Amino acid sequence: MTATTEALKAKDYRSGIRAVWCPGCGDYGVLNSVQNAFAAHQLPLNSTVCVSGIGCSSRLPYFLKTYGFHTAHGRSLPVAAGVKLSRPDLEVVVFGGDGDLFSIGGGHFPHIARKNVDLTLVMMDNHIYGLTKGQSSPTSTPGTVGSITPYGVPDTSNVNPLAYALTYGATFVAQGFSGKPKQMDAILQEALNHEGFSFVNVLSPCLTFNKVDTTDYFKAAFIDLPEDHDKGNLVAALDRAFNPPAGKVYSGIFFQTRKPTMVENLRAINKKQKADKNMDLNIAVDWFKP
Amino acid sequence: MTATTEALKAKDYRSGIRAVWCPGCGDYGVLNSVQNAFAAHQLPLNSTVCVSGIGCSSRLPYFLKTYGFHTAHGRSLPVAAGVKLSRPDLEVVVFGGDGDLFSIGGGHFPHIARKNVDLTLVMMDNHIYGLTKGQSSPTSTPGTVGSITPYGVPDTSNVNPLAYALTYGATFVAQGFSGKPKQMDAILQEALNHEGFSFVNVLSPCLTFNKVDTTDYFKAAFIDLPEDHDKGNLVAALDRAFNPPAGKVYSGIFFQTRKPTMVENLRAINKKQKADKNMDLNIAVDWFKP
Amino acid sequence: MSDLIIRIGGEGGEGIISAGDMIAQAATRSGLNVLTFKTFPAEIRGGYAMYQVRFSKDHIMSEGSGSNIFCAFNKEALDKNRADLKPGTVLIYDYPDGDIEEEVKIDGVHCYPLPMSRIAKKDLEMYRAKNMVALGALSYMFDIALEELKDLLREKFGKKGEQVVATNLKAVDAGINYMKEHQKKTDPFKMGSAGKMAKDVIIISGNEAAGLGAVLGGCRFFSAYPITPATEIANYMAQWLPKLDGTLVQAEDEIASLANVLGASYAGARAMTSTSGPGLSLMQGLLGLASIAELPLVIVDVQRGGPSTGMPTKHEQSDLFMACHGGHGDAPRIVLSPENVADIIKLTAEAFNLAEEYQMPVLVLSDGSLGFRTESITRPDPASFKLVTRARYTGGEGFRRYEVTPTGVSPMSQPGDDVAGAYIATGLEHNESSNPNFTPENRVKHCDKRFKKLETLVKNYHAPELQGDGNADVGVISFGSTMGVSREAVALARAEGLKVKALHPRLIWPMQVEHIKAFAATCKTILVPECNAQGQLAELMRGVTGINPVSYRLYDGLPFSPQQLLAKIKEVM
Amino acid sequence: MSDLIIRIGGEGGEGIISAGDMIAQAATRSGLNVLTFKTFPAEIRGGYAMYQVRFSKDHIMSEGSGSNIFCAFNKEALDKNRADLKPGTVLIYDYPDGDIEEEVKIDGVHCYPLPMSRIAKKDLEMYRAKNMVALGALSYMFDIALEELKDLLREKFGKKGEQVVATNLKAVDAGINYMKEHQKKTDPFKMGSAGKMAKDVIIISGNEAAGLGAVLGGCRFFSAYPITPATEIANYMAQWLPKLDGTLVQAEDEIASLANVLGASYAGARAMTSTSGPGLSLMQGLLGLASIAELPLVIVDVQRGGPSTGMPTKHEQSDLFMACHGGHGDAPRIVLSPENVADIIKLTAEAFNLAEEYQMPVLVLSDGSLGFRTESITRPDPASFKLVTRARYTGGEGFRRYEVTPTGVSPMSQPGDDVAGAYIATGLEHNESSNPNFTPENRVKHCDKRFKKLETLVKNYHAPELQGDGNADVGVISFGSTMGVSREAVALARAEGLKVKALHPRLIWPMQVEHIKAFAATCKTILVPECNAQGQLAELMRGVTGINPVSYRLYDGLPFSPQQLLAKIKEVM
Ligand SMILES: Cc1ncc(C[n+]2csc(CCOP(=O)(O)OP(=O)(O)O)c2C)c(N)n1
Ligand SMILES: Cc1ncc(C[n+]2csc(CCOP(=O)(O)OP(=O)(O)O)c2C)c(N)n1
Ligand code: SF4
Ligand code: SF4
Ligand SMILES: [Mg+2]
Ligand SMILES: [Mg+2]
Repeated sequence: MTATTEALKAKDYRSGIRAVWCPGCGDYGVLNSVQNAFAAHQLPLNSTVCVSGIGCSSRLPYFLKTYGFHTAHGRSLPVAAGVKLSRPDLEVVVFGGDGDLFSIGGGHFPHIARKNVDLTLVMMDNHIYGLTKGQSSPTSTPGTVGSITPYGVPDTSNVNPLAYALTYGATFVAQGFSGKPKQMDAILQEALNHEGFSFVNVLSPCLTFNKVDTTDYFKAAFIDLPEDHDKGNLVAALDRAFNPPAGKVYSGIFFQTRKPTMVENLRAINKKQKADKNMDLNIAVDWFKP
Repeated sequence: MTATTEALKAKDYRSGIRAVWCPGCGDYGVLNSVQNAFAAHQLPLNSTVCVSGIGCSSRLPYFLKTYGFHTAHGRSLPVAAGVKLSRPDLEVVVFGGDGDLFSIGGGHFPHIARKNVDLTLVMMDNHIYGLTKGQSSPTSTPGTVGSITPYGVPDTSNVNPLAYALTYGATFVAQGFSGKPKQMDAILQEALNHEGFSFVNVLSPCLTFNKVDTTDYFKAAFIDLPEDHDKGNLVAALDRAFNPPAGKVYSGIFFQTRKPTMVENLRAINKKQKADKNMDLNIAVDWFKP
Repeated sequence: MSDLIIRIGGEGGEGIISAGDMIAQAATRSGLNVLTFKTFPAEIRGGYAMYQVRFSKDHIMSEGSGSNIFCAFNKEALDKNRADLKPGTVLIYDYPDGDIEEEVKIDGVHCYPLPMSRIAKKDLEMYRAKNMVALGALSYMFDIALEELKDLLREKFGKKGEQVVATNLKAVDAGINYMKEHQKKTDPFKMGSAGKMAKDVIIISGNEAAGLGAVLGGCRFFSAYPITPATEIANYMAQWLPKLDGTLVQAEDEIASLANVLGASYAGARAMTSTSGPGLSLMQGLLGLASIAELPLVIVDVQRGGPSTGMPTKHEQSDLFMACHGGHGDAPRIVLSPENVADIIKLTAEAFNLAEEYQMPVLVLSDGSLGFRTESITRPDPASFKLVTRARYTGGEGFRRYEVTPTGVSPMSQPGDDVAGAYIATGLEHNESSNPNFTPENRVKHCDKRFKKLETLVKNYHAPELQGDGNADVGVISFGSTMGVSREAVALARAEGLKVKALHPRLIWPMQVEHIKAFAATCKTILVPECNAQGQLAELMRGVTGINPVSYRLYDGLPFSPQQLLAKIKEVM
Repeated sequence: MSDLIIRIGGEGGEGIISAGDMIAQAATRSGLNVLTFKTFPAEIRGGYAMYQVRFSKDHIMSEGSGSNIFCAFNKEALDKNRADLKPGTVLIYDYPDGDIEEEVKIDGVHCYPLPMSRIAKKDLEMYRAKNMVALGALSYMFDIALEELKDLLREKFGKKGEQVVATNLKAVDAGINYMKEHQKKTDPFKMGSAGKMAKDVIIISGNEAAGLGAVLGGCRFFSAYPITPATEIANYMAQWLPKLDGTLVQAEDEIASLANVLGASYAGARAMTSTSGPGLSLMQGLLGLASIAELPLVIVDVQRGGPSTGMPTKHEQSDLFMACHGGHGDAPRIVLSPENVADIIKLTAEAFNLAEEYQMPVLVLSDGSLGFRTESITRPDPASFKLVTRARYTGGEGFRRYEVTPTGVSPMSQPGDDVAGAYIATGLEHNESSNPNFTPENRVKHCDKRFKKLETLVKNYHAPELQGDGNADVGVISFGSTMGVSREAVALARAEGLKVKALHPRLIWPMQVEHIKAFAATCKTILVPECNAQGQLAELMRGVTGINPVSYRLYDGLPFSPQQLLAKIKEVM
């Protein structure tokens, strides 16, 4: 280990592995912003852990120099929770796709969010399953065509990731766009700053398989949240998530609040129980004396 | 089959099997209201299917005379969807507990709701795992004690079933209480009437294991939704779900809207494809001619 | 008298379980060994509940065969047990004025009516004390720990006030007095005291033992989802982990609980989950991830009647196939098989050492019989538990997380180590540096590396315990709680002069092929008794060793009895 | 020349796959048989892609051994295949002006440079046409379906306009002309026409075959979650089911998709899901529910490299243990093993009949080799597919859903039948009326009933196919695509006069023990080749039949080649 006091630059977070995404994939932009945000916070390379599921987006941790865990499809959040709750000293950041986090992994999201587990979750939302070559995802617009939905997605409505996260009790909820790097940098920095569970949905177009929700489409649709948006009001945030102006999508920080985190809650319990790593184990045995 | 034109009474829906719940369990009241609602709609015994997961509450289908499927823990909704989507002629009603539907089964709920699958879901919410003898559930109030949470549930917030269902896109969302049978009868009748996915959360106290959220507690807490509540406004419904008066819980119908159901959506696709049960299968084979 | 089995049966909720627990505890205090066996109703309320205690001055190996004394709290219990009331046994039953309507006469059975309901209701005006009346009668009639029982009552109910203590003592006395006054003892059963209790005895259930074993094995992270019959393990961990500054998570399902454990293990913790069959089925995919990412972790599976929801409260040993071979792909695992409660402590603690040493998932296969039973055992000494920890990265450039080594084991780094140790744990096939790599050569190299660890383990692991020696007509091999039954049956057979042996492996997967073959070479017939329908151990053993055992299967929700097994041994001789 | 193998390799995205598809289709039209083999890169973009076509005038049994002709689109492809360029083979490669920097000379290899990049870029001004240049060259040099290829081009690109057709034809001609002008053919390979295509030929991939088989087997409900390499099955079903007024669901995960299928089956549908290992792992719990609730359903598992995410695009046969024995408890299942694409159609259709007849889950174990390959096969006649439907409740009082019968099979009612047929399907152990019942007698009765169905099946199912006769030195038994390789290797061995036989079972679980034993009795050595690391079939076979085969395992992500297997046969002789 070479002790260095020099500031880490964005590029210092990049591993030697070449990113395997298609040319033009939105995920490149996310990777850049992540490096920028990490550098802004000077996250230590050796005590930051990037966790992901399976999907194009979930390959991101390989391209960073930090520790990481490329888990199984849909399981990034509970794995990350295991890392964080057993090692609160680590900074844990989670990456994944819309299918990974809201389809197969959709059962974990509410619980990690409502427990306010101290994680930063960055979702790369391309409204499609990229890695498996173009099936509709839960965030796909109803009616769009995917390989298993050749006559259009028959679902009445799709997942609204922001509204879901808000309802689940996430204490930081924001939306960015890979085509708006400055704003994304700022949002990711805030998210890393936040104590508790933070969720950042990044619209990150899939050039190869999503011919409907393209970069141009998002470019036209993205507008900033109104200046007077009240970040502390849950119902107002839900309203913004559900009811943007027709044909538009809001970006920015929808909601932020400070609540006890899971780490804090567990610490409080341990403290009350006079937690002692070196407790005499004879006590635990003698509890069974007849 | 004995053809009968006589009206079915509530008791005609009851099977010969003795309900196995503890004396005083809220689930008895739910069973009664279900029988009443079935009778009110004269649901045919032979084409109604009651589906459940695993838990005390999930035993309910045994006590009815209709067809039924007591599935696996957490899997009632996707099994029920399979029944309904393959056989739209059947009336399918789903029963389960707060653990079954929001813990292990929590990954299915959003998708069944947002697809607006034509099911009626009745959840018996006792804020506890009854069958496994008293662990805290996702709807347990933070801080309450359960067998695996002897020092209190460390979660920052708990599941708000109504808000979740609303956010998921359920087209009918209501809350009842086993101690208010009249209102519950009315709600269940409406729910059965509704075309699309309807969710009824019934607060159904567990006498044996939940010593905090008891019948008396709910009796005191339950208040009707204000007369002027707008059932057609999603954000207003969310506001009611999230922000009842301090110490109170609303009962009644929070939200109702008519949207195309999954059965309708799939039918539309089939129609466009000129669906024909007796299609000449040679066509499907010859598609592979070189 | 050195061995006595008392069974109490009645309606769930009548205090059967607490009465049984109490007499077991009192007996332990009096210096006796105890081993209990319970069956619960499937429903929360109502239904038949049964509690059996086996008492002995010697070491107890199993639930035993049938019972000597049956105490019927109601008619249903009597009916269910009538077939077991063999000549020479004793029946105590609630009569008159209970729901048993006639006096019971069974040829050769010593029948003592005891109006426990009436005494409780009328004399004591507290129906709940019925179980104490029965306890008094039992304790008195068979000379079991009467003083200890009264002491225990005083301690137990002390907190609830003098009044409660007095009522309960009165109930016990009422039971004693009724028997004294109305019944003449015609049976020969008399346990007697074993003198003084040894100083280092504890009384503990199999599930608690798994918790204690985990704590002694250094487990400090635990995540689980409730499930019968494993929940008590989580209850124990929940109580103690915070005191040890550990972490406990009640997860949203079993997939999440194993995922939590994987994360904690990656970050360096000794981590565990506990579950039963339905949960273990859900964990199969992530178990494969643990295998390929080479992460140490422990799972205790308390098997129950399957498949699907099956028979949640019943004993079975039908998860063995899944434990060894469940999940997709080729994924090495270690499966341990504890024989009794003391063994659970030992093996659960050992599981952590093996997990750490070989960097893979270790399953401890408990079962309904073991999980629910209580045993008096020698107090384990925490100081005797030595922790083996994973081979650790020690810093420096050029680190490769999955370096191929002669043992298959490579040093692990973890977050917080230096940057050169950083790697991405992954479920993809990877090269030594943990980067995805699917070339044929790399694939074979790393697959072999992972299975090499099993070879190393088999080489290093102690030989399975041998019971008996020389050449034998029958050699018994079994796993889990059936090992205890086998041990007893083989002891009985040998006492009869039969040439019978047994092998008691703790490491059930990977199989210790050489040891099993050597054992088999000394036996004319190998008999494999197990509590499942397919003969899972027999098939696996045939598959791996080529030995062709006689498979003996029981799958009615109950454990084998030693007599049942003895009869089979004689049959195959 | 009756058999030729051409391999094209290059960067994913250079049209390798479409070029391969086209020449396979054209060759089929010219009356040749084809069997293809592809490998994809693990990533979406970039990485090495390979497409191999085997052409023959005779029936093709496997991918074959190595290739005769290799066409390298770039340097990476050349490097990866250099070791396979044996004397006597042909190399066509992009030179000059591609990324291969020097002329290639390999002893004994016929090397033809072809500047495909340059021709496409410079002469045609359309880099994308590179693959067409190569196609023209290949078709011309080895006399494969040149006219059919041009016709196909016209049809394929016709919709895109005259211009596109013209450019592509020009590219093909450019390839032809370059070879004509610059290369002198030194190799002996010349496929030639097979005359006219038989009238009843189709060309279809293994995954499409599973879809077609399902449709022909009466499947009208399908639910799945996308997964490599099984997604194409769902794609096919998605396209056709609506036309047949069936129902298709893209579910939120594999658990949901199997749950959907269970519900549909309960309600009366012939229902199916398709997946690969990671999905099948998640389905284990619900598979047990299907077993105990006795619900017919079909799962096609296209196996890939495991465990965990493993090697998603690679071939493997490592889900056999899980298919037969995954999940908790004792749960009967049927597992079928197709040898080739035609077999997939037949067995997938048959799977529905077996599921209905025996009321249990039937798994069709496809694999990466089968799923991705394309074969020209005899067109299946829909009229020849007879549907067997479940035994149905016919009305009347006293119906018991799980009536114990001599075959184990009991009639099923379904919603919409009369009220007397109503029952609660359940994962709990139950009595004949489907009410929960955990008594020991009931348990044994119903567990036996469920396994009785497997006995009935084994009795009724046709004998496994035998290749060869008399006594043999080596008898080969394998499953899935390895059966095709075995068939070819055994044919080669027999052509050499060796005493070798093979057994090709379609029913892989339950095992047809008597047939296997009878076969083994005629062989000195049984050899079990399979594509997994543990020797899963060998272990199961040993476990169930007691026969001790030689296990031959390949787990590098590739299928066996017939020559590889032939060598092993000789080795164990
Ligand atoms: C259990 C399981 N089921 C299915 C898959 C196949 N699979 C891999 S990634 C993926 C979805 C990818 O979509 P998304 O999460 O949106 O990521 P993207 O590729 O779009 O970034 C699927 C279905 C798998 N790996 N494991
Ligand atoms: C896969 C699996 N995990 C765990 C269980 C154990 N289990 C049965 S019911 C239940 C929870 C019951 O709680 P709830 O759904 O709220 O129903 P209640 O009994 O309170 O009505 C659990 C954890 C199971 N049957 N299957
Ligand atoms: S397939 Fe789509 S999401 Fe995946 S790398 Fe390519 S552009 Fe990105
Ligand atoms: S345990 Fe609770 S939920 Fe279950 S039957 Fe008893 S009172 Fe009802
Ligand atoms: Mg996506
Ligand atoms: Mg509950």
